[in-house]
Order: sequence, then structure tokens, then C-alpha cells
Amino acid sequence: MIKVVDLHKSFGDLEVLKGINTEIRKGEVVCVIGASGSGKSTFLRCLNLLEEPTKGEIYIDGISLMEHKKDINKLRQKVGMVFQQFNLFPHMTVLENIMLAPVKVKKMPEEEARRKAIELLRKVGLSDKDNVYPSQLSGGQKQRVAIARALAMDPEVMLFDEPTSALDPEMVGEVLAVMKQLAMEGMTMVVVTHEMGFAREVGDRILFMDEGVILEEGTPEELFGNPKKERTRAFLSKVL
Amino acid sequence: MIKVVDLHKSFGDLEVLKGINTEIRKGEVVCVIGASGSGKSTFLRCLNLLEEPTKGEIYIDGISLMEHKKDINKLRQKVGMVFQQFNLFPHMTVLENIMLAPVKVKKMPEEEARRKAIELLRKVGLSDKDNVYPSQLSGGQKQRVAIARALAMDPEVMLFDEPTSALDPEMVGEVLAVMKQLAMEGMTMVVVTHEMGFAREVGDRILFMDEGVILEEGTPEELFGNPKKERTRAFLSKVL
Amino acid sequence: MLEGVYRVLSDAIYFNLIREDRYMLFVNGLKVSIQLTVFAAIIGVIIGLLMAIAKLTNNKILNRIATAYTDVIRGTPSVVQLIVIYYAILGSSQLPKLLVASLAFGINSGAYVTELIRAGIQAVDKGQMEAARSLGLSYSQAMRYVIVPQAIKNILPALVSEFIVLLKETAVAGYIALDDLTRAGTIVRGRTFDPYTPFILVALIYLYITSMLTAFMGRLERRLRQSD
Amino acid sequence: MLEGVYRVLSDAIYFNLIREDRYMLFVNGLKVSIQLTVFAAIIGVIIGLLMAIAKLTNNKILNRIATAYTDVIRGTPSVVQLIVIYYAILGSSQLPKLLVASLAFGINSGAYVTELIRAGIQAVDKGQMEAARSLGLSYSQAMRYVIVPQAIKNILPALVSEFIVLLKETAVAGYIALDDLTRAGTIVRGRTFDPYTPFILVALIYLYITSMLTAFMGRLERRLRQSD
Amino acid sequence: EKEIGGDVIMKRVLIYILALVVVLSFMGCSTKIDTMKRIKETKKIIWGTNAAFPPFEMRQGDEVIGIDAEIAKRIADKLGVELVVEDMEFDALLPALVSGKIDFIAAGYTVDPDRAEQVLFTDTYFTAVQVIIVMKDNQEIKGPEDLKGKKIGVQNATTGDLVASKIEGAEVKRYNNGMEAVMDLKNGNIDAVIIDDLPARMLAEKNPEVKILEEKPSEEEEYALAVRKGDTELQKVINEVLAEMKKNGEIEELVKKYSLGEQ
Ligand SMILES: Nc1ncnc2c1ncn2[C@@H]1O[C@H](COP(=O)(O)OP(=O)(O)OP(=O)(O)O)[C@@H](O)[C@H]1O
Ligand SMILES: Nc1ncnc2c1ncn2[C@@H]1O[C@H](COP(=O)(O)OP(=O)(O)OP(=O)(O)O)[C@@H](O)[C@H]1O
Ligand SMILES: [Mg+2]
Ligand SMILES: [Mg+2]
Repeated sequence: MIKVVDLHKSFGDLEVLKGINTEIRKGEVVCVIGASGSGKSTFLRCLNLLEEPTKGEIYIDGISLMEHKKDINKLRQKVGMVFQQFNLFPHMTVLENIMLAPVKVKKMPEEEARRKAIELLRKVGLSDKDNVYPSQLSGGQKQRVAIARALAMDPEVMLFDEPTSALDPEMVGEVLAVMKQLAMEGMTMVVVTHEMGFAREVGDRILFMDEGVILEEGTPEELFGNPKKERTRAFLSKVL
Repeated sequence: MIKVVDLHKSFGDLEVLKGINTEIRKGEVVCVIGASGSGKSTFLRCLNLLEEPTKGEIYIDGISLMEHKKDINKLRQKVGMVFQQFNLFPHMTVLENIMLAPVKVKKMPEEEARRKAIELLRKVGLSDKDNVYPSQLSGGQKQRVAIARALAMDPEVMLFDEPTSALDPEMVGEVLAVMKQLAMEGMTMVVVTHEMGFAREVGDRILFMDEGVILEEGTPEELFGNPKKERTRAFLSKVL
Repeated sequence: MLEGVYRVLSDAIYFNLIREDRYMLFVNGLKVSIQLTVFAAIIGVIIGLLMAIAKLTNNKILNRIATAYTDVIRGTPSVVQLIVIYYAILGSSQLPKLLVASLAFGINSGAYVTELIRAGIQAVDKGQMEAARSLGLSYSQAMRYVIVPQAIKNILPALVSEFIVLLKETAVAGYIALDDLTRAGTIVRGRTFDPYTPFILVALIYLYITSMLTAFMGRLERRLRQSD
Repeated sequence: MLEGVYRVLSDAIYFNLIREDRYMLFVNGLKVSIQLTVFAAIIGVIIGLLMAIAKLTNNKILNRIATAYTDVIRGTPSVVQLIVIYYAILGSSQLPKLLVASLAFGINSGAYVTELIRAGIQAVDKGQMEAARSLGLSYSQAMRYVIVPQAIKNILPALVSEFIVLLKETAVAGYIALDDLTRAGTIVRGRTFDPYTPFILVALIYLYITSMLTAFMGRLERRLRQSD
Repeated sequence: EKEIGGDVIMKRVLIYILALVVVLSFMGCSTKIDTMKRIKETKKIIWGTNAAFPPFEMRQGDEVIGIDAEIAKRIADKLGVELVVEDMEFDALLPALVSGKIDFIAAGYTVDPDRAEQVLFTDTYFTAVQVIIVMKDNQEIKGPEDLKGKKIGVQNATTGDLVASKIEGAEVKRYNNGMEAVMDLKNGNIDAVIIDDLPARMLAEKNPEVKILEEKPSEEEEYALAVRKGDTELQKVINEVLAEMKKNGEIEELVKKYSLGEQ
């Protein structure tokens, strides 16, 4: 589904990604963990070409992202993304937020888009919030709308960048529940997270990133239960 | 030296001081303690007419502040003040900071003012910083300069409003040392502070303020050792 | 003394307003000034929007063009621009004078609006663009549906303020023989030979309109602040 | 083709600059524009400082006067102000024209400087005034020695920007028959009947000077930021 | 910032109006000027003109030259003082004279009853007539009758302005000087220009694309100088200068010199 080969990314002199190699299979839930500044977000954003890689290749369904920069809008439709800061559009209602991309990008008829949006809102448990503006929502509700908005484009893979770190603790659960459900329905997901419980329970595979490389990877049991590298152990001892 | 009679102060609808009565004798060191928002700063600032009392009287050396608002600049010369945020003048060197008031207000000749400033800097242990700008000083050094600046006007009483709360812990000592020395030299001082150690050691009398009144007062032994009021005890249990 | 004051005043009013229906000159002048300002404002906002986007894209040529435009316009007096555009650039275009003047002032205003809009767009959180792009919207779609609507809201009060500036700028329209409000003062002065009154009247009319606009801007600012 | 371009250009230069030493008109015009701007700026800063203080004191009458002043000036076009001040207020004063114009533009600029300085003063930390007063300095001493010097530093770049605006504003000095740079363009055009060249030259000269000033402002801003 | 409503604004504006009324009335009662005394004290006489009216006044380099310039110079010489030129917009001349900014007007200034109410005219020194300038290829406009409903360019506040303003349905465009009007005529923005005959000839000479119509839109008129009301002493001096120059044919010579020789 997604194949990453020797991915490098530098900001000026600062090399943030130093050669990432991995493959994400259809239906897999991959959780990315690691210390702050290790390059997790940058990695995720490269998968979407929100950051342009300095070197390396990314294939989605066998198509090279680097060779098809022109079709980036097409390719991005296959990849949904959810941000730490939600990034809902504040001047649109919840429904308009969700309908925007299907109507403008996929040229879906308004009515169909609306029906779909309402269905997605039901799915994330916010049926009653369709005509409300984002400023009137709680953080957890905002993030669930953001997930619905990404899902409206029927993506083949969903990227989550610390979707719960901007939330008050009592709202983390509701967002994780939605993500868990998505995973169970077979969505391919890459999740950067500090929620080790979620990673352990939902993740098929855990990537531990450190200083721009994937230092260690494995199933949750392997990685949490029996980390091989010293760095991984040090990190886990701090967060668990 | 200072006599405060039924002092009231309101900001709009909010009554912050609700009748303060006290007397401060020459050479006495009075420490004011109390919870945040209890009106300590406001009380201190009234002594200097930086805030104008709504009601009540303040006498300095028997002269009513309220009746002599016109001569406020004269009266203020008798009262030095040191602020939590130092409030040094950033566009002047340390020496210029100290010399400003003597030269402009007392019309002291520049040379004399300079000699005096240098002496005061020696006193607060900053002889080598005379031509330096405030931005190049550490917090503790700034506060010591502020004390020297206030002393340059030969005040009869010094007001300190939490002089050490904006300082990193390692700098608190150097400022308290200067204040202790001042107290030993017989300066009349009113000190709002959270440094209970200092209050206990240096204070002749402690005022405990609560919700705009002096709830309890006494020597450090009385007030810290055997507080009479419930509120005082509750406050002390939290800070000691 | 009082009688003298009264005489002077009533004479001033009679000669500068009543006689030969001279008040109509002011009324028509005001009409021209307002039309000119409104047209110029519309042109200015359109140009400003395009140029702001040109400044923000990664296209070097567009960047250069937009920068040259704003630098030249903001670096020269509007009177000079008006004269150059009217007599030189659009000289023999045969367009109505009001339109040419609107274009000239619009081109002038556009440079200031460009900076306003650019700042307004840059003030929109970067995450908005990223979210829009990640949904598959193209750059221009993201601009149109997500960024610009939010930017507009940010800069609306500043736009009203620019509108006031523009109204005042148009006072030099007389340079190209457009009978705007200020010109009306000149014409009346030419008829009544009264050096003060016509221009004091003109000043009062401007003052009244700009005060209204300023008050409107204040209300707008408060309204927008509330809706956040 | 090339020869034609060369001919047109060399003719334009000859008739608009060389013949009858016409370049001297531009040189003298520029001199007048710069003198006018400098004098007006000085007057503007003095007025602005006084009015800013008048706005900030608790004296109601001073407040009102300062507010009326800034409202009226900022609410009317500078051309109209120039005419009113020149012909009406300073009517028969017989002062040199350059001085009257400097006064007029200074009064105009002063209103904008007032707001600049007021904002600059309000941006100085309140503790500075309190510290100064607690040392026994009077309000005016505190202003003079403590607040204003700091405020000036804050607003220096904005003042340079106001200076640029002022230079451009003075382009309407021709209204009171002052031979400034723009008027030089009019005069040369009146001689050469060349609709393009004189004003394009004028525009280029303005552009050159404002670019210099803008660059200077940028350097000043950076310098001041460093010194913090 | 506190709430500023429309009514508060109205109140403020009313206060400004009141303040201005006071200023105005104060100026209305302003003091008389003793012109001759001032001229003698300052050793200067101020000539007001609009130096875009060839051949009567025009710019040469920094100087103002032309027929009126020579007359003005003579007046200054006669008084033994320095001549100061104030080159201003034409419409501002009369207000400037009345308010004391200048001491006399010499600007191809037509004697007219309205103006005579405000100022004191000297003897006349030149007879002029308004003419119509159109493009050479214009077949439509042959005389004043054809100007109805047309766009006519004039110099603001000149006799031409008054003449054009009386033409039925005409749209009058007022320029700061005749040259700008002719430039706009060539640009096709107006149909005709009405201006005094001598300047018209010079404009036509410099702009071969235009022509002057034979038929005149108004009667002949007379140019004179103007001084402030009450300045009879200065008026007398000027009249003497004019009489002298007329008698020895100097004026005619000047007309020839500046109309032809220049440029
Ligand atoms: N646009 C940028 N320009 C320059 N440096 C950047 C940029 N984005 C990220 N960086 C740097 O790249 C490094 C990795 O950042 P990244 O956001 O990928 O880390 P992270 O693992 O997501 O950390 P966190 O857990 O704090 O989100 C950091 O040092 C960061 O400062
Ligand atoms: N200028 C002011 N305007 C309005 N309210 C004020 C003002 N200054 C102080 N207050 C209010 O008065 C109350 C007492 O303030 P004050 O600063 O005297 O308390 P404090 O005892 O010094 O507290 P802290 O220990 O936090 O400094 C607070 O509620 C404060 O919000
Ligand atoms: Mg991150
Ligand atoms: Mg306090």
C-alpha cells in the first residue's frame, strides 16, 4: 500500500529524516512513537507531501509520489490526515467543513455530499452538531469532526499526528474510541501518538523513531515487552 | 513616622482595602504577608500615593498625604520604593539610573550625584557594574541596583513589594542580604514578602493581610509561633 | 460685533451656497468623489487580491511583478501617478474620465490593499492551508474557499480605513479636470472670490463622511471581535 | 527600429532636461520638496509630541483639544487642509510660502505623529512611570527623562515611514504655487508639451528617494531590535 | 476605545462647525492692509500670476517671462523695489489678492463686473477675444452654435470658463491651464477648448494637430491689472507705467516679441 525507500528530509542544514525505510500494508495499523524532535511529524507529513522529501522515494499503491508531483492533489485524496491542532475551518459549519472537499474536489453533488457528511457525523457520534461552528465545539468534538472530514474523501489510508495531545484528558477517550472503531473496520492507519495504551491495543506494528531513523520496529508485544535497543528501553521507561 | 487611619481603596466596584489602621515607627521593619489578591501591593502603593486612596488618611512625619497632594513629589522623596519587576530604566546605564532623581529632583550637582551613586553601588556589591545597561544584569543584580536607586534619594522609609519573587532562587539570597544590612543600619522598612525566613529573622513586626484588612499583627514570634486566627493559621500552614 | 458676525456668515452662505444654486456644485462634486472612491476601492481590492496572491506564491516572476508594482506605487505620490496614468498611459484611451481616474486611484490603492491582504492571509494559521491541501484541494481552491474568506474577516476594518484614505486621496482628482468635491471648492472660489468659505465647507463635508466611516469601522471591529 | 528608439529617447532627454537648463527645474523642485518635507517633519514631530501628551494627561480640556485636532486633520484631505491653511488661516501673514506650506504639512503630519507617539508611549511599561514617580520625579520630568526616550526608540521606524508618507504628500504643494518637484514636472510639461517624460522623471526621482528611505528604515529597525 | 455612535460623531462635527464659525467671523473682521506702506518697508512688491498663459506669462527655466512679466518689472522699477513673483493657480489669484498674499494681479486678466466688485482694475492694456480650438480633422464643430452639448475644456475660473458655462448643455471641463486642456483635446477626451486668442495661437503653433476656429464664442474683452480695493495709489503708479508703455508702442512690441520670437 505505502512503501518508503531511503527517505531523507532536511530543513536547511538540519537533517531531520536520515533514511527511513518501511512498508505499510493494506489494513495495517502502524503506530509511530519516539521522543519529541525525533522526526515523527516530519515523516508523516512527507507521506502526504506536505513536506517535500529531500531524497528517497515514496510509493502509494505502487505509484511514486516523487514522480507524480503534478498529480499530488489526486494522490492526496487517497491519504486522509488528522492534525494535532484539528485545523477545522472556523468560518464554516461542521457540515460545510465535511462537505467542502467532496463537493469541490470530487465534484460530488451537494445533496449526496450532505447525506454522506451526516452519515459520517453519526459515525463519530456527533449527529446533533451538523449546523454548529467549530468554535462552539469541545476539543474532543473538534477532533472527531476532523476525522469525519478526512473520511469524507474515502481515503485508503489515514494519517494521525498526535490526534489527542491537544485534548484535555477527559476527551482523549472519545477520540481514541472513534479511531479504534476505524481500525476494526479495516482502515489502513499510521498514527503518531504518545498514547502507549492505544498503540499496544490497536497497533499491528510499532515504529520507534529516534534522531531521524526508525531505530526499532515490531509488534506491540515485541517492542513494548522486549525492546532490543538501549534507546528504546530508555524511552519506554520514561513514558510507560 | 507613618500613620495609616481607616484606609480604603476601591477599583470601580471592587473594594480592595477595607479600612487599614496601623502605625510604623522610625527604624522599624514591618513585613506584610498574606494571600495573593489580599491587597498587600495596593496597601504599599497607597503609602506612596501611586494609588490614590478612596477614603482614609495617611500621615508621614505627621503630614497628611491626602491634604498635600500638590506636594506629592516632595513627600515621595521621603519614601523609596522597590518593585517586584525592578523597573530599572533600560535606556540608561546603572549609574545614570541611580543619578537621575538626585540630579533632576534634588538638583544635586552631577559630580556629587556620581560619587554618591558609586558609593551606593559599592554598598549593594556592584562596584564594577556602573557603566553597564540593565539588560546586561542578572535579576538579582537588577534588584540591587533598584535598591541603590531608591536609596540615592535618602528616603526615610523604604517600601519593598515582593522584591525577590521575580528572581531565580539562586539570586534571592543576594538581595535579601542587602535588605538585611539596610535593616541593621536602622532603615525604616515596609516589606511585602513571601520569604517567611526573612520576615521571621529581620521583621520587627508582621502584618497579616486578608481580604483588604489587617487580620492579625504581632512580632514574628507571636504571629508565626502562635497565630490567633484560623485564617492566619491556614495561610501559614500553606507557606511555611 | 454680533451683527457683524451674522452679516459675514449669512453673506458667506448666500454667495457660496445659495446664489446661482452653487450648492449644487458641492452636491455634484460630492457625488463624483464618492463614485470615484467606490469604483477605485473595488478596483483596488481586486488588484490587491491578485497581487497579494502573486506575492505569496512560489512563482518568482509573479513575485517580482507584484513587488515591483507595490514598490513603485508606494514609492511615488498619488498625484504623480494620477497624472502619468491619465495623460500618459491611458492618454488616448477614450475611456470616460471618471473611469480612468477610478483606475488610477484603484491602481494606487491596490498597492496598499496588497499589503493588507498579504498580512491578512499570512495571519491565517498555517494549519488551515495544510488541512485544505491534505483534503486534496488545490492551492487555488484552498485559497478561495479556506484562506481568503478568513483573511477578509481579519482585514475588513483595515479595508474600511483604507477606504477613508482613498476618499481623501481622491481630493487631487482636480488635477485631471474631474469636478470632485475639492474641485467644487475651487470652482465656487473662482465664482465668489471668497478664499475661505468654499474650502471650509469642503473640509466639513469630508469630515462628516470620514467620521461616519470611522464610526462604522469601530462598530465593525467590535462585531467581528465578538463573533470570534 | 533601434535608431528610432534612440531618437525618441535622446529627444526626450534633450527637450525635458538639457534645453534651457531645464534639469535645474527638477533639481530646484527636489530641493523645495526636501526642504518642505524636513521642515514639516520637524513641525509635525513637535506638534505630535505635544498633542500625544495632551491626549494622555487627565486634563479634559487638553484631551478634547487634542482629539478635535487629530479628528479634523485625519478626517480631511491634506490638499484641502493646505488650501485652508494657506489662504484662510494664515491669510495675510506674508510669511514665506515655504514656511506656510511647512506649517500646513506639519500640522497635517502632526496628527498622524500624535497617534504614533501616543501608541509608542502607551507601549512603554507602566512600571517605568511608577518607578520614576516613586523617585520623586514630576509627571513631566518622568515623561521627559524616562518615558519619551523609550517611546522614541519604539516609534523611530514608524516615524521614518511617516516621513516617506509626508514626502509624497508634499507633491500637492503646487496647489499653493510652491515649485516643488511635482510642479517642476508641470512647468517642464508646459514648455515641452511632452505628456510622458516630465512626470515619469518626477516619479523616478521620488521612487529613488523613497527607496533609500525605506532601506534606511529597514536597517534602523534591525539595529534597534538588536540593541534590545 | 469607548463606543462611538453616530450621534456622538454628529455632536463632534457640530462643535467643529461652531469653532470654525468663530474663526471665520474673526477673519471676516480682519484688519485692513496698508499696501504702499508695506511695499516701502519690505522693499518688495508681490506680483501674482499664473505662468502657464503664453505669451503673457510663461516659464523659462526658473524665471517667469512674458508680456505681463515685463510690465510687472516696470512697476517694480518705478517703485524702486524688488519684484517677487507668485506663480499660482489662476482661480486663486483673486482670493490671494484680497487676502493680501499678493499686491497686484497681472495675468492676462479680463475686466469683468463680478471681479470689479472685489478688486480695483487699472487701465486696460490689451484687447483680447476668446477663441475655439478643435482638432484639425473636426468637421462637426464650425462655430459656437455647434458647441451645444459638447465637452469643452477651459482653464478654471477664466473668461473662457464663464463663456463655456453659458453654452447650453455643454459639459465644461476645468483644467489648471490651457496646455492641459489641449493635451486632453488631443487625447480625444474633450471636443473643444475655449481660451484667449493669443495663448490659443501659441498652443496651436506647438500642437499642429489642432486649429483655431474663425468664429468667436463671445465679444471682445479687455485685459487690465488688478489691485486691492482702496489701493488707489498703487493703481495710479501702474496706470502711469501702462500709459507710458502704450504710448511708446512697447506693448505692441512685446506682443510681437513673445508671440513669435520665443521658442
Ligand atoms: N518547517 C520546519 N523548519 C525547520 N525545522 C523544522 C521544521 N519542521 C520541523 N523542524 C525540526 O525538525 C525536527 C523534527 O521535528 P518533528 O516535528 O518532525 O518532530 P516530532 O518527532 O514530531 O516531535 P514532537 O513530538 O514534538 O511533535 C525538530 O528539530 C524541528 O525543530
Ligand atoms: N489597577 C487595578 N484595577 C483594578 N483592580 C486592581 C488593580 N490593582 C489591583 N487590583 C485588584 O485588587 C486586588 C488586590 O490586588 P493586590 O495587587 O493589592 O494584591 P496582592 O495582595 O498584592 O496580591 P499578590 O500577592 O498577587 O501581589 C486584586 O483582586 C486585584 O485584581
Ligand atoms: Mg510532532
Ligand atoms: Mg502584589
